[in-house]
Order: sequence, then structure tokens, then C-alpha cells
Amino acid sequence: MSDKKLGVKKLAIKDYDPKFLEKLLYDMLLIRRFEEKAGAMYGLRKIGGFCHLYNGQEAVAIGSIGALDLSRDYVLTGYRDHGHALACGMHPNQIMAELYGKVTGSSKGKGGSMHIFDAEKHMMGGNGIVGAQIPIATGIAFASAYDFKLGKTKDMGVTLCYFGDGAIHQGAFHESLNLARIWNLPAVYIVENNHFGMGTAVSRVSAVSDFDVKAKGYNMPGITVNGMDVLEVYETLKSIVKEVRENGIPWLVDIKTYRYKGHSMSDPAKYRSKDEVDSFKNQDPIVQLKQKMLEAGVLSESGYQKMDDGIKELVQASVTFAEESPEPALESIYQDAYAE
Amino acid sequence: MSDKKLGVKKLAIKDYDPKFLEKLLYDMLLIRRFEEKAGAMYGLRKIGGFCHLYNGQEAVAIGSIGALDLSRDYVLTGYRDHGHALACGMHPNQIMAELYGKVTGSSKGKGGSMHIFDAEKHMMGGNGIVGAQIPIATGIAFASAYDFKLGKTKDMGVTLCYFGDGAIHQGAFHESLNLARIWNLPAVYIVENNHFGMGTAVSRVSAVSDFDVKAKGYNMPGITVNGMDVLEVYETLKSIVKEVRENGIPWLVDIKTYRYKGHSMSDPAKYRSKDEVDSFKNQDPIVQLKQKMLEAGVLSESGYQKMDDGIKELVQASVTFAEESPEPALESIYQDAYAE
Amino acid sequence: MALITYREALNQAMDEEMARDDRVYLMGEEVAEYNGAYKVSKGLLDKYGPIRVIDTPIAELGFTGLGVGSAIVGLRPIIEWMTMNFGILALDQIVNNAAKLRHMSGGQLKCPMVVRGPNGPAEYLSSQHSQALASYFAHIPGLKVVSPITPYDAKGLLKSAIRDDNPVIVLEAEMVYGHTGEVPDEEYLVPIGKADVKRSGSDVSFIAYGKPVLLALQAAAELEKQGISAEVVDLRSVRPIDEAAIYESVRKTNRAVVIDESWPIASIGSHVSHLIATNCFDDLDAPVEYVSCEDVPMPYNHALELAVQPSVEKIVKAAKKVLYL
Amino acid sequence: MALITYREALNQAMDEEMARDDRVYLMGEEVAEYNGAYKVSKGLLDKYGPIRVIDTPIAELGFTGLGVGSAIVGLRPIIEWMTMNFGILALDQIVNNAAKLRHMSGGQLKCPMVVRGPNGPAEYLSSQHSQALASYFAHIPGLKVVSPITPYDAKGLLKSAIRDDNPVIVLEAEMVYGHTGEVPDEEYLVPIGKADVKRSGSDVSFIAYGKPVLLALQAAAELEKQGISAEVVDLRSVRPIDEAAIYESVRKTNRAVVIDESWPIASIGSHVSHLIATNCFDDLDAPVEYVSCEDVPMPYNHALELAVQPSVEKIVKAAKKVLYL
Ligand SMILES: Cc1ncc(C[n+]2csc(CCOP(=O)(O)OP(=O)(O)O)c2C)c(N)n1
Ligand SMILES: Cc1ncc(C[n+]2csc(CCOP(=O)(O)OP(=O)(O)O)c2C)c(N)n1
Ligand SMILES: [Mg+2]
Ligand SMILES: [Mg+2]
Repeated sequence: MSDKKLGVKKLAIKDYDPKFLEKLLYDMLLIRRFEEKAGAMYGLRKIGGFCHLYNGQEAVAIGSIGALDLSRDYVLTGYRDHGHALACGMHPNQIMAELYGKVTGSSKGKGGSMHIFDAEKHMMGGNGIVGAQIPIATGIAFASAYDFKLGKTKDMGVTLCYFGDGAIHQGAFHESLNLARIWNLPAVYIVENNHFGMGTAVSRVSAVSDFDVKAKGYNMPGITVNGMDVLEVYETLKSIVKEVRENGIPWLVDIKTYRYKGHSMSDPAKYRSKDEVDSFKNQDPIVQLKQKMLEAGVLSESGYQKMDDGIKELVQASVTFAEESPEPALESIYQDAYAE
Repeated sequence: MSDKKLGVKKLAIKDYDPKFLEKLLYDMLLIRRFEEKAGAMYGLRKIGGFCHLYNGQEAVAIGSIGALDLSRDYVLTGYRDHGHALACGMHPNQIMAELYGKVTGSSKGKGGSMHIFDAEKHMMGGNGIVGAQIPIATGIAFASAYDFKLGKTKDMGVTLCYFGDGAIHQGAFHESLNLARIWNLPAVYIVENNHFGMGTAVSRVSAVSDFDVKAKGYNMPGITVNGMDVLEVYETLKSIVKEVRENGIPWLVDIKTYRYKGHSMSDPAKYRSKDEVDSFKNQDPIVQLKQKMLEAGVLSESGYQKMDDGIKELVQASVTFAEESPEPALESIYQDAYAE
Repeated sequence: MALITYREALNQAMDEEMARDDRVYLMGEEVAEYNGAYKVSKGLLDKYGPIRVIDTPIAELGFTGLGVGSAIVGLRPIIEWMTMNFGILALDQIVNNAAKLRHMSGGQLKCPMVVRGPNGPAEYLSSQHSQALASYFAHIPGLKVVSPITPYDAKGLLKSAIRDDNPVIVLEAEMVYGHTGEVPDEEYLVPIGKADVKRSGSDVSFIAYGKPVLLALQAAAELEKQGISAEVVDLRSVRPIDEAAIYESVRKTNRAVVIDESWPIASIGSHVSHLIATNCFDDLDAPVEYVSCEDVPMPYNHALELAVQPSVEKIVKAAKKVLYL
Repeated sequence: MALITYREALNQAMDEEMARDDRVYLMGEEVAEYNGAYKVSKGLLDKYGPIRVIDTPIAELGFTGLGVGSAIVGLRPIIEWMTMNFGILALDQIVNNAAKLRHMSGGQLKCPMVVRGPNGPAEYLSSQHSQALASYFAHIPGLKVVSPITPYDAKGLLKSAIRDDNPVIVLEAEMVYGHTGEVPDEEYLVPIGKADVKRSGSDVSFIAYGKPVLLALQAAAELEKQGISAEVVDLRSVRPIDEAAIYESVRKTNRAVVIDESWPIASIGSHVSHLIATNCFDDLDAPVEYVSCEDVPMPYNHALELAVQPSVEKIVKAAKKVLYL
């Protein structure tokens, strides 16, 4: 299905409410600074295990989740989940404290980096098994359709399900998309195509280069989106979410993006050239939006500096919060395994 | 990929060697009579458990396996496997004895109806888990490509992997086809589309009606074939197998067929109308070929009768063989679990 | 009291719970229009309609994970696996999500979900279709696992499972769907985690769950003729295990035979034997005897498949062994 | 003798077997160009090329089943699962095909295949990434399962596994990839199914496999200071289990502590405890003590994850319990 058919708006920067643009910029910058800080704290051994950073992919989570109504819509992703958690409105303190394994963390220190949840904000995780969130997201969409069909809701909540270019070859993807389409479950399947699964380039493990072609195999609409442009992501997802909420027909969206850091903190990323990384950094979603806003005169350098300083303070405060938070009690290992 | 591009021959009946046509007719009739007898013996409680008959689908196995060179090519299917076993040249005695659970059966009475194997004839089963044969077949194709790439063979053996319209929604299908295409493994994935998975019509569980559209999602050629016409199946597979043997690019083939009996012996098949069943029986692959041969004057009614009588004797003999064969020894339960 | 089949008991449990709570839905292969491969869901589509009684494609991993997702946002799915053998394809969603989402979210989520279907061998089905997989589920913290073998327990335990806020695996048995038994006319529940003494005796304790309970009862009747009084403890739940009930019986008889149709290594049966040996160390007059499935894949031939499974003969023999007879 | 790491030992085993038999190939996620997520396959791509050292998509069910198919027609795949946790997605191909194809074909087929990867918890990885799943594999007839914990055993057992005509699951441990140990310069094999007494003692037997063997050795050293002599039996293989070696040790010490990092219910550890209790009934001076993983999902917090696992302290405590100290 083409852009045109979908009718995605292509607005000039000045057509947007500056407050809205500022929020997009702020939200992306918050993720960037949070991830930089998480990486730094990992380097200081304050954080351990797998820590998958989102640097470079900010426009994907911010642009798409910005198109949701989280009072009824839902978000699920994999283990690279800090960005989505922040985009859902979780406070940096909760997330940083979770990375520290503290009892004040969003999962009381039991989940860690790969398992950030906020049930109230409809951030449903955070999953460490590649592709495993796809059937779960499909089930949440099923629940939205279930209540709609039973006449309990006027329209359907939409579930955004994020996964990587590596996850699309899992059987869970195939089974879920067929289920979603035969029952018209209001889900949008978003491939965060950052060109690599760990050290493996997409072309080495995929028979196709653009994943939206797979949509046809499920009689589903599909589209490719530039994930370095937060406004393109936002406008496209806004149109899609509107459609899905009305007709329940799920979408497959291939969002091209890039991760600046290694797969996880332990990956030196020798499998790609500095030139390639730079070519993407030159399209940095934050820098791009900032430039456009400066040119349109809706942002000033000093205004940006102020914003950045505020964010850095907020992130630093989350570190302080995490460090000063208590460890969970040892007896807590027997809690949260079962509901009463 | 279209018929034309594939260049499938459309020959008149008289262009075929009568002996060849006679063999196709004989082979299909052998399956038909064998299955009828198996069903009858099941009714007499000589056979138990699940028994999935192939009546109506004969042209699929005979037309496609007829296009193989079983000295280097391989066949795998699901639990509805008697027809493929006969098509691979297994003797009715081995198969009937296996259905009886006798030690003279192809699996010494350990496998039964769903697990017919003949390693020497390259009939690799027979699998009771829907879709599970798809990765295994992909692995056999991998082995053919492996030896070819290592320079041990001049060209590649081709593996035909059969599965049902119900199996295509399993994750195993998705993972296997991607693997086969990225490495160009010489496999032909054949959907035996008999319109139902147990009591479930294809349209109720599939987002698409023709499965060859799924091929595009793996950048693979696909085609739809009339499975009630043994010559169409034969010519199409002959062309495909020739291509695959040369370039290793796997195919997805949707062969439309129909099963006359219930899913298994215990299924009354209330989910479909007599008219629907009759509409397919009117295109019966055996009757069709017989008619064409009679009209072309390459077969006579009496010749057909002689053929049928001979087949009925052969099948009856397999029952006698099975009934007179000994039971396996109780101690044999500890054998064949491990290779020495 | 009404005399109904095990199949009807399961059906009534689903029917009653679907009637009282529209969050409950049933999903699986052939559960709707076909009324279930084993007719357990007979009539539920007609009564509750296609929104709540749903036929799926053959995609165990997909629709089981779908059930998990729907459960963490408030629905109460009953997922039917046509047999437990096919659930191996969906195990990741059970082990890594259903059982762990609550824990990984620090208690934010709950997963009120039932997964049910026949476990263990039927007849003439060979290796892939004849597996007793209870140990796979019992091994996993975060799950509950029950194995009713009478219509009474089937109805009461399935109702409890549907009302439970945790994922509960309900192990049924194809061979007993047609068995009849009495169930009360009024509503009742059977608590998860409570064993039931199906026959009391004084000389030896038979500890079992699922189909082997019926063999144990036959063996006990057999032994009674020979003047031996056997007690039969039906665990009914294998996670959690009612250890107190086991020890109470063994401390009375001082002799135990554990029966499990699973393969022996790393099984529920050997775990129960371990529990008895370590907790009733001074009470045992003989080593615990363990009658399990033989440690081989299930053959198709009927005589062979019977030889592979626990039997009345094997249990009687084991009982005499612990009684030094 | 050369001092090499556990990682190098596994690498040498694959290198030597690939050199001697071109039927052997290595396949898995990141095994080729990345040299393995844990660098176990370092250099093998350069040496054997992309036909025999193959990076896969993230499709465990698919490429594991592919391995099965290639094995039944004569290849000898080494399938690497990045961790055993991810193998749950591929379990159907292991349980229903690799383990059963020979049996279901009446002995016509064989499946010479190795599946290897790290098992059990590492650090700071929470529930899904920290599972000790040995019991799942040991439960299945048709499989062999080994768990080397020293470089010597790792090399010798992996070579035996590659040469075995049956599917063999090789359970490695992420935490020991960097551990060093001596291995002979000349070729050698360690037989599958033979335990090894890693330390001999007279007062109490520690029976373990995998990572807990190292804890048992530390606990034994700790106890020695207190004048207690503990024997440490490393099972090395958990299918088949070397029962004779277990009984020999327990009949000598009359006291046993079983250590397993798996969850307790239906585990290898409780099975071993059951074997000891039933086969050494008259030899035991105290009930077997079982130190297992706590029966909960693994938490992320480091203090908590350590508290959940077996520890030197827990083993020492258990030893004193069986010694009534
Ligand atoms: C089922 C499973 N297999 C393997 C892994 C190990 N693993 C973690 S992330 C990853 C790569 C995933 O790549 P992609 O899907 O592109 O996501 P990205 O990391 O690029 O965001 C792998 C192989 C896993 N966690 N789960
Ligand atoms: C994984 C799995 N799920 C369910 C079943 C039960 N089952 C056996 S055959 C079948 C229907 C398969 O239909 P289809 O693939 O169309 O093959 P057909 O029987 O029509 O030849 C089902 C659901 C199974 N054997 N394996
Ligand atoms: Mg990626
Ligand atoms: Mg079908």
C-alpha cells in the first residue's frame, strides 16, 4: 500500500505547532541523553548484564508512540526498550533504578534493562526472546477487538508491536500476522530495521531487502518509512493508527533506522565501517529536527541549550535516585512469582 | 512466476508414450485401492489409531514424484503418507504390515500409519507434527547443496516437501523458506491444498486464498497447479525440478486437490456438502486419465479391468502378508531408540 | 448428584465459567465449529458465539502467545491444545512469558490463563503422539499444573483453574473422556494443590496422578483379594504438590509405590520418590518403588505400547516388593 | 599437557573433528563472521570457509530442524544455540524428530547431531536468559546429554559427541568459558556416560554436574579446613547417568548431597536423589540433601540472583546436615 493511498500529510515545518515540535525534540533528546548516561554508568560497572542502547533510533519510538492515545493503545517491544519506555511517559528514575537493580525500579530490580514495564502507561515490555513479543502484542490487539465486538468500546485500542530486522525470520512473526489478519486485530507490526541483528547484516539472513513485501503474504497493507525523520514516522503512523482503529486491519511497517552503538555494551561492532556509521549520524534524527526548527525560527540555539541542560539534569538526577535507592530485600525472591 | 516463464509443456495425450501413461494410471489406482483396503481393514479393527487416507489426492504424489530421480532426490510429507510411500516404490506389503503393527512393516511396527519410511528409496517419512517435516526437508536439501558446493556431486538432488493447507501457517514454514532461499537449497515446497485442515476450511484460517503469493515474501518463485490433473502436475514439477537442480532456487507450489474421505477414519466430515465432494469426484484424477486414454485409444476397458484386477490382488496379498506376519517381540521396545 | 462423563464435566466447567464471566473465552484448533477434536467443547459455539469460542489455524506458538497477551490485559483465555504433544511448539510462550511476565514486571502483570488438552498416550499413535509431558510443566515456577482423572475433579479443578489469576496447565486424558462419574448438582470447586485419597489402606501407599491413578485403584482391588490393603493418593495437582498428604499416607503405611506414566529421568514421579525418601526417611520400611513409563519412545504396536506403560501387573509387583513378599 | 581455556577446548574439539571429517559442519547465530557470541568458534570460518561454518537467521526451530534433516542423510551438524534458553523454541525438532526418527523408522535412520551452547544463569540477565534446562533434555529417551565443566572434559566430551551417531546435547556454561585447565597434547576422548570423581573423600558425597561441580569443590575445600572429607562426583553426562559411580561413592561415605542449578521439581537433581535413596537404602546414614536453584524465576538484581542459586554456603550447610553436625 503506497504513501498516497494512505494519504500521509507532508507538512512544512512551519505548519506545525512549535510546542509540538519542541516536545518531539525534547523526547528524542531525553532518550539520547538517558542512553548516553546508561552507557557511561555501565562503563563504571554500576550496571551489568545485557544493556542494549537505542541511540540513533529515537525517531522511531518518539514518532510512532507520539501518534497513540495511551489511555487505550498499547506498546510492546524487545530488549532494546529504554526508548519506548521513556516514549510511553515512564520517568527516567524508574528506568535507571531498574538498570541498577534497585527496589525503586519499575520491576523492583527483578527485570533489568530488557524488561521495562509500566502496566498503567500501557508499556507492556520489554522481552528478551527475539520475536516473542509479537504473539503477545497480537493478543493485546485481540483483547481490544474482543471488547469492541462485545460492544463494550466504541472503537478499538491499537497495539504497536516493535521488533528488529532479525526477529522477522522467527516463526512467531508468521503465525501472528496470519492470526491478526484473519481476525482483523488492531495491531501495527513495526520492524525497527537498523540493518543489523547483532553482527549480521540484513542481507545475509533475509531473502528480501524491504520487509513490507512480506505484508502481501498476509493480505495486509505494508509500507517503508524513513526512521531518521521523526515527522515522517509520526505522520505515517498517525494515518495508519487512525485506519487501524476504524477497520482493525493490521499493518506491517518497515522503518529504516540505525543503531549508533554496538548491539549491546559488550559489542565492539567491528562488522561495520566508520563511514557507514557516519553516513547515518549525518542524518541524525535529533540534529535534523533541530536544524529544521532553527531554520524555521521556532527554536534558538540558546533555547536548545536550555532544553539540553534541563534534560541532562533530569538524567543525572535519575542516576542519583538510582544510587541512593535501596537494594531489594533478599526475601523478595519468593515474591511476584505468583498472583494471590 | 507464471506457467509461461516456467515453460511447462502442454502435450496432447497421444504425444505421450502409452507405457508412461499406463504407469501413471497404474500407480494412482494402486494408491486408491490400497487406501480403500486400509480403510476397510480399519473398519474391521485390524488397524487402529489415526489413519489418514489419500483417496482423491493420488495425482499429486504420482505426478510430482514421477518427476524425480529417487537415486538422488528425496521425498518427505506429513502423516497422510501412504500415497507418497507407494509413489516412492515401496511395496504394499511393507506398508500394510506397518499399519498392522507387524515386525515385517517398514518400521517393524513401531511407526504405524503416520510414520512410513524407506531410507533406501529416499522416502524420509511420514511426520505426525503438522509442519515439522518442513525444516527437516530443508536440511536434506542443505545436504544436497553442501556436497555440491564441496564438489562431491555434479548437480544437486532435489527434495520435495509436501504439507497441507493447514500446515502453512506454522512458524516452521516461514523459518524454513527463508533459510532455503538465502542459501538456495534445492527444495520444492508443495502445499497439498485439499481445502481443509481437519474440519477447518482454508478460508477460515488463512489470510490468502492462493498460497503461491506467499512465495514473494521469500523472493521465491511460486505457482498454482491443478492437482486433479496428473499430467499437469507431472509436467509442472518436471520443469521445476529441472530448474531447481540447476540453480538451487527453491519453489513454493500450491497444488489444489481434495480428500474424499474424512480427515482420519474417525471423522464423519459433516463440515462439507455432498455436492462439494461430488464436484471433485467428477474431476477424479484416475477417471480423468482413464477417459483420456480410452478416447486416445491407448487403453481399453478390458485392459483397465485387467490392471485393476491385478492391483486388487496385489493389495489383497498385502493384507494376507500383514495378517500372517508375526508381532514384534516385546523385548524390541528397548531397540532402535539409540544407534550403537 | 448427576452421573456425567469426564468430557461433559470439562464442558460444564467451561460453560458455567463462560456464563458467569464474559472475560473467559475458548480458543484452539477445531474447538468451535467441530465442537472439539474430542468433543469437549460441544455446544459452546452455539451458546457463546464466534467472538468467545474461536477456531484457530494450526499455529500453537502464535495462538498460545496470543492468549498470554490477552490475559495480561484482563481477558481469561482457555487455550486448548489438541494434545499436549503439540504444545511443545508453544512452550516458549508458556515458559518464558506466561510463567515469567509477572515476575519480570515486578508484580505489575498477572496472567490468568488456562491451557488444557489431553496428556499422555492413547492407543496406536506411536512416539510423537503418545507423550506424557507433565514434568515439563511441573518443572517451571510461575505455572500451576493440575491433572484431574475423575469427572468430579475435572469439573472442580477446571473451574478453579479458570478463576485462578495464574497460568494453569490442565492435563486431561484422552482415554478417560468417556468415563462417567458423579458430580454435585450445585456449584463446587476443587482447590488447586490439594491431593485426594481415592482409596484408603494401611499396608502400602500408591502415589500417582492422572491416568495411573486408575491403574493404582485396580491394583489395590487386586491386592485386596490377596489380603493386602493399599492406599491410593491422587495428587490431582503436580504444581504445587500436596506434600503433606503424601507424607501422611506414607507415615501410616511405611511403604510407598510411586506411579507416573512419564519417562523416568527428571520426572514428577522420581521427584515424589525423592520427597518421600528425604522427608519420611525414618518411616520407610522399604525403598520407594517407582513404576514409570519405560525409558523409550512409544511404539505403535499395541502389545509393545502396553508393555512400555505402567500396568496393574507392574504396580502389584512393586507393591509386593516394598512388602518383601 | 597444555594450559588452555574452556572456550579454547571446545574450539579445538570442533577444529579437530572438522579437520578429520568433512561431514562435520557448524551452524548457528553469529558463529561465523562474529566468531561466536562467546567466541567459541573463533577462527573456524577462516579455516573451513562459509560452506562449513554458517551464520543463520534468528530462527532456532528452522535451523535446528535443518540440522536434523542434514543428519539423517549423512552430515554431522554441530548446531550452536546462542544460549539454551533460546532452544526452547526449537524443542519440537529435538524432542519429536532428533530423538525419535530412528525409533519411528524402525532403526532405518540415525541422527548424528550435536546441539551445544551455554546452559544456566550468567549474571544480571533476569528470568528468560538465566535458565538451567538440563532436565528438559535429560527427560527425553533418544537423546544423550553431557555437561563438561573443565577444559579437559569439554574437549574430550565434545569430540565424543561429534563422533556419536545419536543426537547429543552439550551443555556449556558461560561463566566458565574463560577458565583454564590442562589438556593433553595428543588426541583423546572422554566417553559419554562416565562420571568422574573430581575429588575423593570419605565423609560425604557431593553429586553434581555442570557449574555446581565447581561450587562443590570449593565447599569440599572449605570443609577440609574443618576436618571433613568430602568426595565430589562430577556426573559429566546426565543422559545416560553413570549410576554405578554414584552408588560406589555413596556406599563409601554413606552420606550424599546432590547439587543442581536447575529448579527442583522434576529435575535431574531430585532424580539422582531418588536413585540414591532407592539403590543405597541400607547404606544411607542420613537422608539425601538436595541443593537446587530456588523454585522461582531468576531475578535481575545480583544479590537476589546469587541468593536464588546454589552456593558454597548452602552446600556446606547441607553437608553438615547429613553429618548431623
Ligand atoms: C530467540 C532468541 N534467539 C537469540 C537471541 C540472542 N539475540 C539477542 S538480540 C539478537 C539480535 C536481534 O537483532 P534484531 O532483531 O535486528 O534487533 P536489534 O538488536 O537490531 O534491535 C540476538 C540474536 C535471543 N535473545 N532470542
Ligand atoms: C503441531 C500439530 N498441531 C495439531 C495437530 C493435529 N492435526 C493433525 S492433522 C491436522 C490438520 C492438518 O491439515 P492440513 O495441513 O491441511 O493437512 P491434511 O490433513 O488436509 O492433509 C491437525 C490439526 C498435529 N498433528 N500437529
Ligand atoms: Mg536489527
Ligand atoms: Mg488440508
